[in-house]
Amino acid sequence: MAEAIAFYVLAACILGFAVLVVTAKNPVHSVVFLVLDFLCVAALYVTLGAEFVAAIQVLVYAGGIVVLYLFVVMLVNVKRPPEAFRAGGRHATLGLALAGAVLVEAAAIAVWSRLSPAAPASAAQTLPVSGNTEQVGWLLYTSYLVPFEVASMLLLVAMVGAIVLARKES
Amino acid sequence: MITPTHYLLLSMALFTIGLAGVMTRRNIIIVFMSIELMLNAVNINLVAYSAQVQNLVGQVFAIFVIAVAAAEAAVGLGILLAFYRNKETVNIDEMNLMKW
Amino acid sequence: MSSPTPQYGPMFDTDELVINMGPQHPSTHGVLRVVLRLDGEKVVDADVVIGYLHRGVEKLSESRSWTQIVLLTDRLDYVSAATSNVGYCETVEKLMAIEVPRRAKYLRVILSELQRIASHLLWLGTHAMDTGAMTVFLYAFRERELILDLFEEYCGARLTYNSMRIGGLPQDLPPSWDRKVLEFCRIMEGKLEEYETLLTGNRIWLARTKGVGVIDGAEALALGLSGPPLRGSGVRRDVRKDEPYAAYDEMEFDVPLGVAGDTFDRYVVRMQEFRQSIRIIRQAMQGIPEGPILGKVPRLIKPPAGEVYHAIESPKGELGFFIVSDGKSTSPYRFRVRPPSFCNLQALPRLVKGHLIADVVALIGSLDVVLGEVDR
Amino acid sequence: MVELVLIPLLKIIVVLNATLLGVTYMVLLERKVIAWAQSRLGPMRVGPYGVLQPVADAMKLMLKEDITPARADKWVFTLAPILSMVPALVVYAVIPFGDEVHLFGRRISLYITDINVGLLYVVSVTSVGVYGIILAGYSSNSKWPLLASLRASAQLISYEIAITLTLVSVVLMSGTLSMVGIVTSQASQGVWYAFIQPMAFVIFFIGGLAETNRAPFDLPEAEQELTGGFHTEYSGMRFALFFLAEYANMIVVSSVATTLFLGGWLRPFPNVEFLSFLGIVPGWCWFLLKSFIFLYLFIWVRATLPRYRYDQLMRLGWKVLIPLAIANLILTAIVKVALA
Repeated sequence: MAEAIAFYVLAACILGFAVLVVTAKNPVHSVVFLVLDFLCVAALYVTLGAEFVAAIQVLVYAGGIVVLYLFVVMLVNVKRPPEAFRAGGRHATLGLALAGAVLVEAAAIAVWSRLSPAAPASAAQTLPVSGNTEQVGWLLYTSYLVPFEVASMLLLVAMVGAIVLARKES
Repeated sequence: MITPTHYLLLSMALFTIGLAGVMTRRNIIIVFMSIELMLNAVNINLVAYSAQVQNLVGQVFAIFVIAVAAAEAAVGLGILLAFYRNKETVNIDEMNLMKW
Repeated sequence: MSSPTPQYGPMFDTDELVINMGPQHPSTHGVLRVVLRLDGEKVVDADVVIGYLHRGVEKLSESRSWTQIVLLTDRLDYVSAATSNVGYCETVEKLMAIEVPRRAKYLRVILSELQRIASHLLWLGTHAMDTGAMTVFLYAFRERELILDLFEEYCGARLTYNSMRIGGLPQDLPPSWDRKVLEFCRIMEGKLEEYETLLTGNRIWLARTKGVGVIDGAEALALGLSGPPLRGSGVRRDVRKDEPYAAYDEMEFDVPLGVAGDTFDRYVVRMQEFRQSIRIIRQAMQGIPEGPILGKVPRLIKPPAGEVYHAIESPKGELGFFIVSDGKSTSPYRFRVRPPSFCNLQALPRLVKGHLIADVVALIGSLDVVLGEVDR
Repeated sequence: MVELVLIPLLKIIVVLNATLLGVTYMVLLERKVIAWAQSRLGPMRVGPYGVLQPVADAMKLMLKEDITPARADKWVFTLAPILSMVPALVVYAVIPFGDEVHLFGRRISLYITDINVGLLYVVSVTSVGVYGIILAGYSSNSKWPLLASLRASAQLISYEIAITLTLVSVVLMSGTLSMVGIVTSQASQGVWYAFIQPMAFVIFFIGGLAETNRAPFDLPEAEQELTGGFHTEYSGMRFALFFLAEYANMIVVSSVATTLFLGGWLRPFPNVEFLSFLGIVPGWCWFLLKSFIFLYLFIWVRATLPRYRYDQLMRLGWKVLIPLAIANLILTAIVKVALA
């Protein structure tokens, strides 16, 4: 019961904020809604028992990436928001049609998967540690060590790339 | 009772909203943000199924997605700033040159 | 941000931010206004706008009697009224060729140097406050209070003293005043150590002042700087030494000089001047002669026709008075002040260029301007 | 029902009220301590020795006109102080003020909750606080606050890295992210982490000063430079929220430092039998005492030091603190592995 209430409230918030992100005229408002949206998603993770991912979601997404967005919006939005020039959206019809098609497709998959349920959940994984953080960490540093290192390389490259791109040519 | 299907529907709706944003908005920063929404939709799925099947691999992948999103945001916004400096616009329709 | 009307105006200046510092700003020391053009935090250009405290002292003086003008000079550099009084009175004495008694000269030296300490204390407090060290501010005001008490005992006023007369001084020293002055000198020496402990060796203070607003001697002279900002750049120029007035020719003191010409050197120069001022006060107290305090002055002051320029070393720099008398009227024909704050302030745009906003306030503090004197 | 809802609710009420009271008295404490440092008396008019000053301040701020500047982004302008206040208060959920006490026949733990990712929770929630500052600067439609908010966000983000790195070295020592777990591991290892992680402790303290915008890192609020900072255009209750958030953050930083480095509610030298008579003093008193020492340090530093310049602040953060924190982390890891 409590789970259902939490889910529906959070789902409503997530979708509502997402719509506001996409429709807000002022990009700064979009960013604010995006933060709120991410916080709600983090709360959803908590209800799913994924505390570590929730904390990372808040720390990296809400506290890091979106701040970056806010900075860029404030830097480039000073004079000329693009939507102020031409009424209506870009490819409005095409875009919404495509989005609708994806929705239908995904819904079809969902319905189909419900009709023929997937294999029953495998037995719970047994890891030598307990606690969500420890378990995620264990997996990251054992089975998924190579992807982990690749991800860190990716971040390093992205960092260098961003600095090179954003630097003013002197 | 909240089943994974509920989460799937939620994530689907979120993905669709993000997609609509990508397709219809003209401000490239909002387009970027819509992509973040779509990535989050994926993450919700991963985490929900990870909880369902009692296997933490889903959460591990969610973390990878977040890492990739961070990298994407950094590089994407870097490109955007460089672009803005040259063209003085963030309108995605005006970004129609392969080089200048 | 979502402006309904499209604007296609010039969009290439978005990097620079024009920002208005003052006239209502906590660290422009009054009503100075500086229009800053910023690139991020860096100052590209600065435009100093003055005149918010203009009271027309110079024009006003042309319709006041010669004695009344002493009151107006109080209000030039209002934190250093006594030196302005000395400067004006000596100018008129020079014009009228009045011989001032030696005792009056000595007293002028003592009052001037006390005033210099008070003015420098105010500078020290506000300068430190501008860089965020707020305790120094209150310590400096604590000691300034002692000087104000001394002045109050001497002439009854705490800010605008009206403490000089043409030809000498209005009154002799109150009883046991000299003992209090010496006691103050003793206290002050100890307190100087306190300030230096808080600032001179402080890493943050050094980082904030060293290499900030460097100006070399030649350029400082070209810009017309005087006083501690000039001496901070290593130019030996002190009116007290070069063109001694009052009894300064009988005093023994050093002129502290800076080397690099940065904010820190200007700070060091002023800190040394505290000690030199104390030294001068002690000498003057020791050697003060007996005698009258007011020379032979006609009842109606009416200087002969002619013009005169006389400069003194005020705490801020070279304070000059240029007076033209037509020999007939009882007020000056033309009265003009060469205010050190005004001349020093014009170095500000040159000094702040390329520095950060935080340095702008440090540099305004380091030039030690008083807007009453700038705008007159 | 009592266990699940009533007791946590009561705890939340107590902690929130105590925090807000502590914050208001923190302001008075700061004014008094700085006044003593500057040979003044500080507030003396309201109540004996000015002890009722916070009440008067609160009244004043509530009754003041709440001004919204013309052409401000009203919606964001209102949201910003809330966004800066809420994270500052939410963090208190995981701070362990003490061990368990027996009250009315129940064992009541002196913390609202103890979660598996406690420390990560603290870091992530405080990282959201930066939005309040950025949005305040943006929405005021004024140049000085904008400048200040850009300064503030750059500062907060930079110093967050150094702080988080020091926290990681503490976690290496304790082996848990739970705040209670960190305290108990200090008890079982018999030493406060301040003694085996002195570098992390110092970096945390410096970073904490910067994170809470305190002197000598108070650039975002440098009155002498920016005429007030990101909250220049705020007045009345909305200004009060920023003000409270800053002091609430100070208490958060002191509490976290106490928990992580000074053994939380443990008495000094928890393993020395000889000093067991110190156990008479309840744990929460030790906690408050240690936090208070930290808060006093904050004020003392403010009374003593000038302010850094923006570029110097960034240099200190990136070129000194972060490398030191990384070095400390690597050293800790090596020593830990070598000993294991």
